[in-house]
Amino acid sequence: MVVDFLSYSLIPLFSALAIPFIARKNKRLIELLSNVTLLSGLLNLSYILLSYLIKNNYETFTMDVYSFSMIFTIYLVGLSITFFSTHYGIENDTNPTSYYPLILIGVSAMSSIVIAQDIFTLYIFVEALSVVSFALITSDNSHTSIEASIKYFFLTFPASVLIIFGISILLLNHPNLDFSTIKDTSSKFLTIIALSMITVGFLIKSGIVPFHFWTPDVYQGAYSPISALLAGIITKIGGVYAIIKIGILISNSQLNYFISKILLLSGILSVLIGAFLAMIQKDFKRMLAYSSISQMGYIILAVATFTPLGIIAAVFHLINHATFKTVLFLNSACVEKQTGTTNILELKGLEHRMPTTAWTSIIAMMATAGIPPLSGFWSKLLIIVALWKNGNIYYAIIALIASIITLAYFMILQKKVFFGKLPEKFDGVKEAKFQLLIPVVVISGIIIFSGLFFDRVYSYLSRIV
Amino acid sequence: MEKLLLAVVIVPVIGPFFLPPLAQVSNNTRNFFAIIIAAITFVINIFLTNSAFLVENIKYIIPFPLGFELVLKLDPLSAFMATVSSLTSLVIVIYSIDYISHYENQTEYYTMIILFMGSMMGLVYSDNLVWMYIFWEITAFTSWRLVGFFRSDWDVLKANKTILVTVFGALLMLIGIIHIYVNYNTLSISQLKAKEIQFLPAFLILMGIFSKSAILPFSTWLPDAGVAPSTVTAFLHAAVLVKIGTFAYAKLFGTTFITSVEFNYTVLIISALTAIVSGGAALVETDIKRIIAYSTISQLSFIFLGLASGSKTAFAGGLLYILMHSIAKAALFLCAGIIEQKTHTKDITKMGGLIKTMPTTALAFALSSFSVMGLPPFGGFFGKFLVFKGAIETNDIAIVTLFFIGAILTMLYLSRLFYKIFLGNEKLNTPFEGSPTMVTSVLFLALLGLVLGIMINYPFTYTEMTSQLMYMGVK
Amino acid sequence: MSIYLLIYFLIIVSAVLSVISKKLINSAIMLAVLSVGVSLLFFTYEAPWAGVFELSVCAGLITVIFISAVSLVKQDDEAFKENRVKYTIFPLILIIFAILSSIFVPDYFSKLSNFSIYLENQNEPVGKFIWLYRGVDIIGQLTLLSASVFVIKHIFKKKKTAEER
Amino acid sequence: MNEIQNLILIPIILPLTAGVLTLMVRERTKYLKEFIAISTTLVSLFSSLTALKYVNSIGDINYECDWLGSFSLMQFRVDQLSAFILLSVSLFSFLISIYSISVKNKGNSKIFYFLLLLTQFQAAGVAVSDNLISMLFFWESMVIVLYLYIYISASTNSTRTTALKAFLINGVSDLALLIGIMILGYISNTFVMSEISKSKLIVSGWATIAYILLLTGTLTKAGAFPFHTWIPDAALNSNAAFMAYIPASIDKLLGIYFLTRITVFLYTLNHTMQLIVMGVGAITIIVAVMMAFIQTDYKRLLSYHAISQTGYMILGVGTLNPIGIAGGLFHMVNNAIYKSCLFMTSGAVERQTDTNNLEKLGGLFSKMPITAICFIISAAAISGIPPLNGFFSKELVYKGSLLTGYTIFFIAAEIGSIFTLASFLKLGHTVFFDKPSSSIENVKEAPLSMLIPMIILCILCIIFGFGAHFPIRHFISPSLISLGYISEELSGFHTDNLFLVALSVILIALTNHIFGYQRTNRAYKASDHIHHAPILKDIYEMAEKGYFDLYEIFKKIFRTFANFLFKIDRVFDSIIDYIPSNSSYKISETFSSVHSGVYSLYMFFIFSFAIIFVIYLGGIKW
Repeated sequence: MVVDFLSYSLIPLFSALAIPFIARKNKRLIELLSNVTLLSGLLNLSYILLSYLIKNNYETFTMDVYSFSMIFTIYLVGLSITFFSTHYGIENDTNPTSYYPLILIGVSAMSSIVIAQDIFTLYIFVEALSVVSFALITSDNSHTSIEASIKYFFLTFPASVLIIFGISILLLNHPNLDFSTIKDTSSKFLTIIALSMITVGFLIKSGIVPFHFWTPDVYQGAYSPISALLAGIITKIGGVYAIIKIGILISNSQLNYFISKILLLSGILSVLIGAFLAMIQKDFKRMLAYSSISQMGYIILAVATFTPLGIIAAVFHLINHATFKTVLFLNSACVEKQTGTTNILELKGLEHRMPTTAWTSIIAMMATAGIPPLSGFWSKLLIIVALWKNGNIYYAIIALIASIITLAYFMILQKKVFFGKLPEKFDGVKEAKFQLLIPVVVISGIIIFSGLFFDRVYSYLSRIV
Repeated sequence: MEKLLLAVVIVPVIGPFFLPPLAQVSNNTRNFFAIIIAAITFVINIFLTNSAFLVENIKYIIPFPLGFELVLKLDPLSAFMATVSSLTSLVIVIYSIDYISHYENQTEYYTMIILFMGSMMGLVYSDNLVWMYIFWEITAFTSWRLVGFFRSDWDVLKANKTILVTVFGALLMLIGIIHIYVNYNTLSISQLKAKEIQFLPAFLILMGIFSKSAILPFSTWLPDAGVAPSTVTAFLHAAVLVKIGTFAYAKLFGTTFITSVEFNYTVLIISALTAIVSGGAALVETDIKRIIAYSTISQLSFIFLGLASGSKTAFAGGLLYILMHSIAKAALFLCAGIIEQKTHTKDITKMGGLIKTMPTTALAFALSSFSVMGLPPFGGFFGKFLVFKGAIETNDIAIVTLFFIGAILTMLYLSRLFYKIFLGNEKLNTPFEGSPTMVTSVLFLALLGLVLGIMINYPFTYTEMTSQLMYMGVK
Repeated sequence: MSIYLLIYFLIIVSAVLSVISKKLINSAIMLAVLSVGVSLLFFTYEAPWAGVFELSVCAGLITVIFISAVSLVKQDDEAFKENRVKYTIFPLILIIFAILSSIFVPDYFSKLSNFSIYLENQNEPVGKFIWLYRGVDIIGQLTLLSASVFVIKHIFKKKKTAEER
Repeated sequence: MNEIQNLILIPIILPLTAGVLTLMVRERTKYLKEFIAISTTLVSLFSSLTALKYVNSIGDINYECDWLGSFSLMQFRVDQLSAFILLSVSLFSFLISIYSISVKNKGNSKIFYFLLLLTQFQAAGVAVSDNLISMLFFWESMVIVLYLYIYISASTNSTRTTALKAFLINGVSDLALLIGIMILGYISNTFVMSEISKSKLIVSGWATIAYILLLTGTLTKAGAFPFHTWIPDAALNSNAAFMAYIPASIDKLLGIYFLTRITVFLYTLNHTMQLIVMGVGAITIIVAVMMAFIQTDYKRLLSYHAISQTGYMILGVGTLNPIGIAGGLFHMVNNAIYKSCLFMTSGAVERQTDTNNLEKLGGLFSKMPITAICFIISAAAISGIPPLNGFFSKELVYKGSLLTGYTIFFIAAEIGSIFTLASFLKLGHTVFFDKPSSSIENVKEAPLSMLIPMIILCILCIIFGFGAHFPIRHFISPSLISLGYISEELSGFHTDNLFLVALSVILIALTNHIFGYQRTNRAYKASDHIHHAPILKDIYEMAEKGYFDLYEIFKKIFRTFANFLFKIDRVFDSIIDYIPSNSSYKISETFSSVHSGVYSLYMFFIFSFAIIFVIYLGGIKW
């Protein structure tokens, strides 16, 4: 099990360690090394994945689908961030010899989280991940980013406390912390209280209402590519992944009633509050941050059903959200690079100057708002159906209606940023250079195609449970 | 035949994405290609319409999990609707070539308009509720781009209003669809045939339909969307977009589910109120396109009257009304386009005496208004007539009265519009006739209305056979 | 019993201080103290590697990073000053938490003693246990260390540049 | 049988094709259009004559063809009444097409003839349709023709307004007719009149509504009070040919035809309904004639008379007894004859003198003798001077209304004829005998093409007068039979006391005129003593201002109504637009007030919620 994926977590780690020794002087070499590392991993993964997707039969597919798709997503986002950063001109802001290794270590930590077979290992890598991201947030030495990183650490610290406490309680009646053993005896009181603590801890980590307070400030303040990395993958792997894992574990125990109540509540709250708050934001990235809160809410809602369909929907929406949120944050980074601001009150009429950015952002937004036939529509539909079939009809209806608010704030964003008449001060603005657009375009393509070929995707994901 | 069925959806859905590259070659190539796509769609639809009654149960299935499979199914109703919309779309696209030629975003315009047509085809032929919903949303998206064609803040605001209102309705509809999905455990329309449906999901789907075809309380996005270029308004408000709602009603509550009497009565009352409210608004407004848009709303409520009144003849009348109204109203909007382009204003108080300078447009306008008013021998007469038959068969004096007032209002505002624009006193602007292509297309539509009225036998027989064959009736 | 109460008291006080203290550095230190207290609790309850990891990760590494970061922003600490008086209701909540936990935890003590017995039956030293069953954690430690190395590098490099400015 | 069917198709199909043909003809060609029109109408006249003969001798002619799928056929059925109407329609279109050769202000003559032929086509269609739907089809399509007819006669704004007025009044009433017909078909499961008449409807429930709606439609078509108001305006703003053709003859024929159909053929009226119909007739007579009496414009005066004569017909039909109905029908055709003749004279005078204003006209007898004679004859006929046709038809109407036992209607009719005579004395005196004003020297007689139809019509007046039994026997009684009455002896020259009444009426009118003439030595002021009478004066002023005009009233009502509806629409707009956006904005504001960026506050939230969650999950449930 572990050996299937161990290489995916070790190779980036080693290349990260190698960088200072073999390439401390040569920036190009650093970029090359990190990109090649991730690219090779991604090619490997996508070769496996596509070979099965195209055949559309999975007899010979022995690996754990959930971990596999997670690692695929990690590598996808990670690669797009590194590739983006190589052409984003980070050397003006920060020090590449530590920037790229940190990203690589983050990738490896995330992969290890995904392949972790017991909850304690998972915890360690989560901590490692948070350390890495703490450092990465401050990459450009700006005031906001440092404040963001400090907020990040202070506000996610209780999570570590809760998780470690929960783990220590788990240790009482489980000699080893393998998920499988927890699954067997997951009805004892202490197990329940421990799992609930761990769940709450991961809720904090994944920035769900009412633990969402760190998210907007961090995403807004963080260094632009890094906020894409954070929103795109880190908070999901560091938070929601574990919740889904636990969801899979305890899907048939008396605990899931209470936990699902909590999850449903916080999920629906995140959906609503995130959407409502996103509507009045004046900053591109901050609006995206709130929107990702509300999307996380959808994932949590799906997990809360604890039904196979719900888990599938959650994983699918997790992947989708990773893709389109990455696209949007990279778009915002492009806009910031070209115009020097992300304040949507100043921006206007960029659609003819930055057509690719405009259209990719439209695709990603429509996917987020669940406009068919993009991928987001299917995952949302699955979530709603799962909720409905699970009996939580009102949650389903609220979640569905909330996506009109999603659409609304994206409409506002489009109107403010891309439509209208171009002000004089942006006369010189041109489209970002095409290397910066490659990741965006590729991921948009993935969004579209995973929507169009939903049947394949579903028959692949349906092997999770 | 199955291949044709697939082609009629695939061609206009995939086709538009070749337009941007072709625009790099030259604009004419792009326009030509756009027209070709529309024409092909129309021709295929003609074939399908011919064979709709002859061949039984033509299907094309693309498998999807969880009962979401995409099933294209040919039935008379769909073929009828598809032919009507593709015909008007074809005329509108041809008209656009001159109309749109001096604006920005032309490529996007053609792409979107063809894509819209394609998704309309998909919506019409799809036999699965969720795919109906999918194409429904695609039309919402394209209409958002099209309404916001002029990129000023005001336009985009209205475009956002359009998409938000319609999508909100669509979400309500999705709730209804999921309700059905969970209850009957299928989404295939042909499997849901002759099932009884509870009030709640029916009402939710109805909300979606109303929001799309601008019945109260969702009506006002339609006049507001009049900021778009006239081809777009003709396309959305007259020919295709608002007809989606009526089609969905006919398809779901006319020919699939057995609805309850209360439900039909709700529909009738709401649409009756819509008829008079929008009629009154049209009598007050002074913006030519807003007036025509309001008149669209009131005519739509007449269509709903025909579809919901629960008699086969009235149902056929409603379908006939859809055809006639699409043609006439498209002609009206396109005339408005010519006038707006030439006089550079939309305010009818600034116009007057245009009949001297643009007689052909005036003729087309007059003929189409007669058709909308429902005067013989124009096609609109038969529609209105049969629809009123339905109104009386509901045996409810209130509905008859309301729709009577609605019809009077129609006559009033249209004659007022015509009088103010073409007669009245000469105002400062003395424009010339529009370009040949544009004038020809409007005249074609206007005369088509007349010809269809004189040869009423063919369209009416078709719609009547359709309703005889498919209409489910009321519980 | 008194030692437990002592540790509880330590934890509560440090938590409160960490929240309401005026200076970031103090709250960082207080957090460290808090986690030290927690790990002490673990040790006293003979859950050694829970304690070890709590100490290493929370108290050790994270505090290092805290202090480094805080030292970065020290110069413009005044930038965000708030009035923290209104948060003095924290102690109440925490005390409630303490009381509630002292309701549930005794049960936990008894379990704990059983578990320590179970450990003696295996009569293996803790280290061996780790190396046998917890191989993956080595990667974890490795990752953590390398991460911390790069983090320090990342931040202190910037601290220099910040001072040059 | 088959050729007979084609026979009744001729008056319908032929004018249509010919009309389309005239559109092809170039405008410059001389007399080609006129020739086409005259020959067409002549042919259809003969064919309808033959049809009438056939119907009277052998029986009804039926014809069917596919039309509305399986829902309804295009069904024609010519019984005696229809044949009679068909005949008169073709007759008048023939005469008008001759007459309008030399009418000046008929606008584009190509379009004029096209419309004329089209009107005949539609009128014939209405007359012969047995299926209510096909009848409605023809009937309602006349609105457009009417509109264009008025529209082309002049390009002034007043003409356009009048055209619009006529269009709207007729259009709306046709909607009423449409709904009435729908209800009729709904309650009696068929749209075929002959089917419905097998079991006549009684006035109750839906049927009442249907009857009222149908009545509205027919009355509007016939131009009865209160739906008459477009006719006087049209008289001012359009040409004499139009006035003579549509309001004077065709509309009357069709309106009264269908009134008879519904009142006698389809329904058995109850008492109240009958009173309503007769009341409308009486009011129409009085009001219109009072208005006519004071007019100072030739055509406008005639138009008011056209309205008041309608009153007689409605009254006659409303009596529901064979005599009255016979009177109504007979009066219908008579009125058509002399009224179109009068309009023709007005047209001739207008053509020669370029004015219709009585103040300018005078002493034309010497200059236009034939016109004058035609005028005198037809005026005498309309005023019911024995032994002209008008006299007999009025006699029958009087008798019918007396038979119903309501003397009030009889008296109203008599008053009506007093003022009719008086106003025509005034008119004739002014135009033909009074001293000429300076403007109209050297006026010549009207051209032949105008005189021929006038003369023909005058001859008809006289024939139908002296030989009143002939039309009654050949046209009226068969119609009555087809309506289901046994025919009785109603011809001839009554020497009962009604005759004396008629004479006294004539005397009163004469004295009144002489009195008026003595007061002011001008003939066109002969009505002033009534016009400026104390109370009447104000009423007249208000009427001239159009306070009693139903159209104006409804225009006001609908304007306010529309404004109200617009308000409602705005309310809905705010419901879907402003309210959601503002409320959601408020909600967002409230939420965002918590997110102050103070991280110890955040810390507080996180801690407290974490504790709550854990306690809930782990603790509370035991």
